[in-house]
Amino acid sequence: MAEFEPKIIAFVCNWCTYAGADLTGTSRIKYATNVRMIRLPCTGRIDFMLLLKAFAQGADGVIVSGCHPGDCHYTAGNYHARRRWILFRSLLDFVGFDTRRVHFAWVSAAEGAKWAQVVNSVVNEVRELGPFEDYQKLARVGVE
Amino acid sequence: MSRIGVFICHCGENIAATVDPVKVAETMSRVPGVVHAVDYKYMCSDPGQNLIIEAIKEKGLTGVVVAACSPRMHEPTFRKVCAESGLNPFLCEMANIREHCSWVHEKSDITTDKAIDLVRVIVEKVKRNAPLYDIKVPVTKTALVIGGGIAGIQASLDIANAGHKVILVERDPSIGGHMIQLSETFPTLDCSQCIMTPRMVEVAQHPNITLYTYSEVEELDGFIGNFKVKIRKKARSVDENLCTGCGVCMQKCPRKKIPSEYEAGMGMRTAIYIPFAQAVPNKPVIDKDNCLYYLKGKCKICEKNCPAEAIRFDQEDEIIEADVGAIVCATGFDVLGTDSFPEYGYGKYKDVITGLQFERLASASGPTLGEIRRPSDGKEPETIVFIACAGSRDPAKGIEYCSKICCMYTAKHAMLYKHKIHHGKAYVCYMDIRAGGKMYEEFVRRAIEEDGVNYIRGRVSRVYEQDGKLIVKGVDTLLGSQPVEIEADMVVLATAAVANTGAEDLAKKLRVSYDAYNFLAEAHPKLRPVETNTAGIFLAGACQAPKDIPEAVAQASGAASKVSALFSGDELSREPVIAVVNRCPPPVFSTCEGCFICEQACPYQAIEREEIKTRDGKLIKVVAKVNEGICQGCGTCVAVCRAKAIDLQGFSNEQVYAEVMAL
Amino acid sequence: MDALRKKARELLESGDSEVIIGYGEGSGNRARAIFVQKPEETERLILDDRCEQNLAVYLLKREVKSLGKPAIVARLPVLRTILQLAAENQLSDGDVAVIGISPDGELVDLPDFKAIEEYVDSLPLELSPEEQEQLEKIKNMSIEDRWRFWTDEFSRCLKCYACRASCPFCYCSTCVVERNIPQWIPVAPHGQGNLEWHVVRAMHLAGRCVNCGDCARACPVDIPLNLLTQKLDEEVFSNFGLKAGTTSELNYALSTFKPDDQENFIR
Amino acid sequence: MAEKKLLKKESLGQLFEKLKSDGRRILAPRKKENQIAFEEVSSPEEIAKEYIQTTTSAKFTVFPPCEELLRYRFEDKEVQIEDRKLDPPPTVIFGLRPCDAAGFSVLDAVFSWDYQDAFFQSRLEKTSVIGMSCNEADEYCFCTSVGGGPGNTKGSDILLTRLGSGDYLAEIITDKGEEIVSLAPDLFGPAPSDQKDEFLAEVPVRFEHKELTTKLGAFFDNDLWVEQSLRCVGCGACAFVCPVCVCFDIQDEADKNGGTRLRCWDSCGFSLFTLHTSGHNPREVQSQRWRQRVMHKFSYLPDRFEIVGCVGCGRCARSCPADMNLVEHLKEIVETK
Repeated sequence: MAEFEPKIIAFVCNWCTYAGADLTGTSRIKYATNVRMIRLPCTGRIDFMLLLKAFAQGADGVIVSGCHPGDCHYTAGNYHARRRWILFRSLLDFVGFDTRRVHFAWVSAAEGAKWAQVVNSVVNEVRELGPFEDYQKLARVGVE
Repeated sequence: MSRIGVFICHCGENIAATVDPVKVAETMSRVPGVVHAVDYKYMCSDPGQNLIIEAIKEKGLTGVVVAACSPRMHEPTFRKVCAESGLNPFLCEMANIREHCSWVHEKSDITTDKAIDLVRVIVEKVKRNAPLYDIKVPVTKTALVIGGGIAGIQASLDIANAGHKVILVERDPSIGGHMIQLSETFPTLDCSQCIMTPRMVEVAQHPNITLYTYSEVEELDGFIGNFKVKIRKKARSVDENLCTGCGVCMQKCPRKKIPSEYEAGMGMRTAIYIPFAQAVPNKPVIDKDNCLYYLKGKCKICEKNCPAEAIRFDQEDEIIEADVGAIVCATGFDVLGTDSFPEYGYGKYKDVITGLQFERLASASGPTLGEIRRPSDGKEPETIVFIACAGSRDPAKGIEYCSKICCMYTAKHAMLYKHKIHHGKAYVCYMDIRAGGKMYEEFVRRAIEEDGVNYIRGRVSRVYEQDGKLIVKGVDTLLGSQPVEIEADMVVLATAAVANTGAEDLAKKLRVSYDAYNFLAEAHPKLRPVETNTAGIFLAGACQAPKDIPEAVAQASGAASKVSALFSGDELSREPVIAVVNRCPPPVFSTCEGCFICEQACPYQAIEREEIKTRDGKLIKVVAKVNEGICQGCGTCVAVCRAKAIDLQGFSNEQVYAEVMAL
Repeated sequence: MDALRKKARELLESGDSEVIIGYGEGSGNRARAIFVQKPEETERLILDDRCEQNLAVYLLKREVKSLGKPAIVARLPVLRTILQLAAENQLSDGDVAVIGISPDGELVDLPDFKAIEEYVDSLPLELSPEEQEQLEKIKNMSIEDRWRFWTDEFSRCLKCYACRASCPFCYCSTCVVERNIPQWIPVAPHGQGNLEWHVVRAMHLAGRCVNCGDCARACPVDIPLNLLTQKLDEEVFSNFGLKAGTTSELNYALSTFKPDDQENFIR
Repeated sequence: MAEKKLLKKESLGQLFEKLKSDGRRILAPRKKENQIAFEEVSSPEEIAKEYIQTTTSAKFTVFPPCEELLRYRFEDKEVQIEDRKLDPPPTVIFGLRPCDAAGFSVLDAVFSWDYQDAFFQSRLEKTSVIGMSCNEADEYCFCTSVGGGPGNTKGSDILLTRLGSGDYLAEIITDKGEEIVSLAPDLFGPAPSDQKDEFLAEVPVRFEHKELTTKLGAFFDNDLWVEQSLRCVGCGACAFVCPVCVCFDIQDEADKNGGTRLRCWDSCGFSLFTLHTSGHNPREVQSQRWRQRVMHKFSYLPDRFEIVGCVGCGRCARSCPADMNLVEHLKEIVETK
């Protein structure tokens, strides 16, 4: 059977990472097809529940990416986001959720190459972990 | 039920080479809610745009999805097309199948499948898009300029000359700031006062400028276009309308030994005083802390002698309220005093002075009428040492930044000294020479080569007095760090430029952010250097960071043009991508519980408080309210709202959720 | 206990308070919340180790509010709850008279938020050794064991929301789980619905929970929910140096930041 | 009159074997930390020894907390519906208390009234109950006040009563019971002489439920509801541990391809219970929801089905985070002048 291809959902900010990914395109840098990007104004807007929904929806891995500290288009959104992720990650880990499936990055509008590299490495790491059935299976547990 | 039209662009071969647009269109046509799905070679071309226009009309589309390049590229184009066809532009979105798909993947079914996913995501979003309308905010076309230094003056004049009203507020009795204290200015060595005073007069006489000196901003309310400011006009104890500025009061005042602020302590003034001859306005103030009447309850000599009977000991502070649409903050900087340098004698050596003090000594209008004389005994210094980076670039002093102007003015000082005392010896102890700027490097070289100033690279460890001389101990790092010892008659410290006193309080009043050194923070270090985070408040000059005159002036003009642009219309129009707090039927009214965590999280202070009341005015609950004029639409509030009571138009919870569920 | 009754009586007689929210004898040798409105009924008030429920939950309850100005019997968790609720704009100074109770059961006079802040400041806020031990036990499990442990615990969850109802910080009139456009959290009590519910709830309490333990006590199927909030409280303190319920001014971990917050996990 | 037999304690194991080989799963009270719940067991040793009541009832066997009703798929722009096939596993509930057993008939009354609920009925039909009389009770028990009793046979197919010897007096009540006996006739000996009542717990009658029902007729607007429910925090614990609460809520869980329709337990304790789309809620405050709970069980159900919506198991009080004690409050109502 064919090698498992992970499904990766990325939540990115409009001003840095989305633009960075545009640059990846204009620079014609090739990367893995596994990622599906969802554009938001700012990492500050990214509700942690979205990540849960991504996994519920069958994602094997998630990427959250935005502007580097100090570069936020809205000056502080990414700082707020960073605190949110610090707590959310530790909580996920505490309930036994493998945080190697949740990746955070700062990718600026100038870092087209970094975006490709982030996607590729995440895809490879998650491919190693295999499909995230644990989470999807839960939706049936307790349903008679 | 939505009626979505999907338009797949080939972008010539850019997309079609790796993605199969026909398959994408065909798949989309089977998605519930999609009533029209076509592909075309160039959607952005006129015929392409016509496809959209026709479909909107014929199929009565409720939403348009253009799958092509990045929305950052063509979203405005296609939204305009929709608007022209009578469809609200915010019902149109783009799926990025070029930069995020066809250009980054090889030709394959997988690539096409990804394109399909990307389009479906946007289709599901657009199904939940709501028509949005630009936000109009009325604008009061009066600007408040805080600070009457060169930056504030420049900004005021530019705005006023653009035909708008300006209120200029200056804390001191006269405008002019630090620039009016300077003797000559680098790199041209033209006299500061000669170029400054005409500007000051122009301000005073300009019909569009209302000048409040000896005044401070007390309180600020409101938001861009609609600020309300309270200005405290401190009592001068002099009736400005009657006073002719004759100066008799000053001659008669018994208190004559008060260190003059204008002279940076190098000269003295009286208790009732006009800071300097060319002051604007040329009217005295009584310094209550030093006036005998205010201290002891008797004297009033000035009152007796004033021919205009303008003295008013009972005058009180006045609070002036004004509506302004924009604010330029030009509160400038200050310099460290010599007393913050233990290694250079804590300021107890009279002949160790700051650069600013040297300016006064060198100035024709200064206490020595421009002759360089030691404060201690009035002798001409035979040997003078200038120490650069006094405090600057020195973590030990808590100042890690470069004060930027010192290299240049130190070179200027050394030059002025040599021009006045030809036989004298001038040394400059420096760390690095930073002479970036038009004619700057040349200027420094002139000091060294033509005027024979000795530049010694190395830090000065100590300055101490020894039989009438100031011993300057340091090293010359260019000569293998060999110790250097100079017997000087006078030492000038290029002390660090620091944030002005009260900068922090002002920042809090204006609700603008400031950095670790209390310099006011720009909205973006590169792209929005004259704006602050608070819409409608701009920065000019050294209140943002140390700057020389041309930079301060340039930034002032920049800020002024931002203000003029803001004032160009009667209303300012903003993208409606902003947060909104929900409303729902009684008894809940809004799921907002008024915890105001969003208020703390908002980077723009855009969250206000709103009372929900019954018809008979009984308070039901206090909820958050987003100020449309201020909100920038980052959505941080949305993520911190537990009750999901606040949502972001254009990126609503429902939309983003649907996007995820489409994958 | 007599001091408590005396104080309560005074408050009612003086009219300073119209209802005392306190503890009384319940069933099965349990203590229960009682609402004393008549001075002579203050004799019903009790105070002992069984009095654990976080009474602050009633301060925001509509029917209780309608009884008039309240006084509340407040041990440390209740005191911290009051401060946190104040920080979140749910209580104002003077809304409630506080009958402070020290850890050893003595009455403490706490006239205003300021006094409560100072008093709370003087008490240790760490977890008890037992709590810490239990927390460490989970932390030391392998990640697989933790997953098994929690999915098994959550599998008992009936979504009765006793955890939410007994928590004074779950004061939303419409809880996120009840928002159905979109339906963020599955309403159904299946594995995913339960996990997401408890994860989201814990996140919503991060930096706000004062560790009163009522969520766990209330749970009819004994899910140790307080472990989740305890873990987050630990993170909030170690990362940001903040503790909930220590000040009446809002200083919430997730609406503030430091430019140098850790980011070793970010690429 | 039910047939009486003796079931020796050592024969239980064999009985379980027989039941399993007949393809039935056996659910019995199992202890885990301080929780006792009905779970599948394979031998009597796994069954909790001393207990008065399980925390949650056995209601879930016939009315699961979360039950799939149907699935649907989006095909092109059509919706394809896929009905649920019903074949619940044959189940024996062992050690069910008489109160819980009686609860099944209340559920049946509701689910098999005007609309025949196939989901419930198919499960009930496949379920047999081997009840266990109560040797002891606690202050929360009040079965005798609602027409039941510690040895009540209602709802059990076989009722066991543990005798001094540790052996069991088995009363074979229904055909389903006979069926079980017929799987292993030799395990059931001739009835002993012991008087069943001697081994039953004392459960004093706390109030007259008929009197209560009459009283409630005119009690709707009484202030007592507010007084009693002041400490109620408004959770659903009481309803979710109750063996007879039947309220449910329909939920669809869907994504782009289709979805599942689920039936989930609901509780009158929740603020969203009976909230209208308009925002109006006929039961806006907790006291009204508490009133609904009591009225439903002790007034509406009796009026409609001549059945009390409560079997006196006392679980709601044991589980209540705020110590809302049903029997105490019911007494209070009866005694109100």
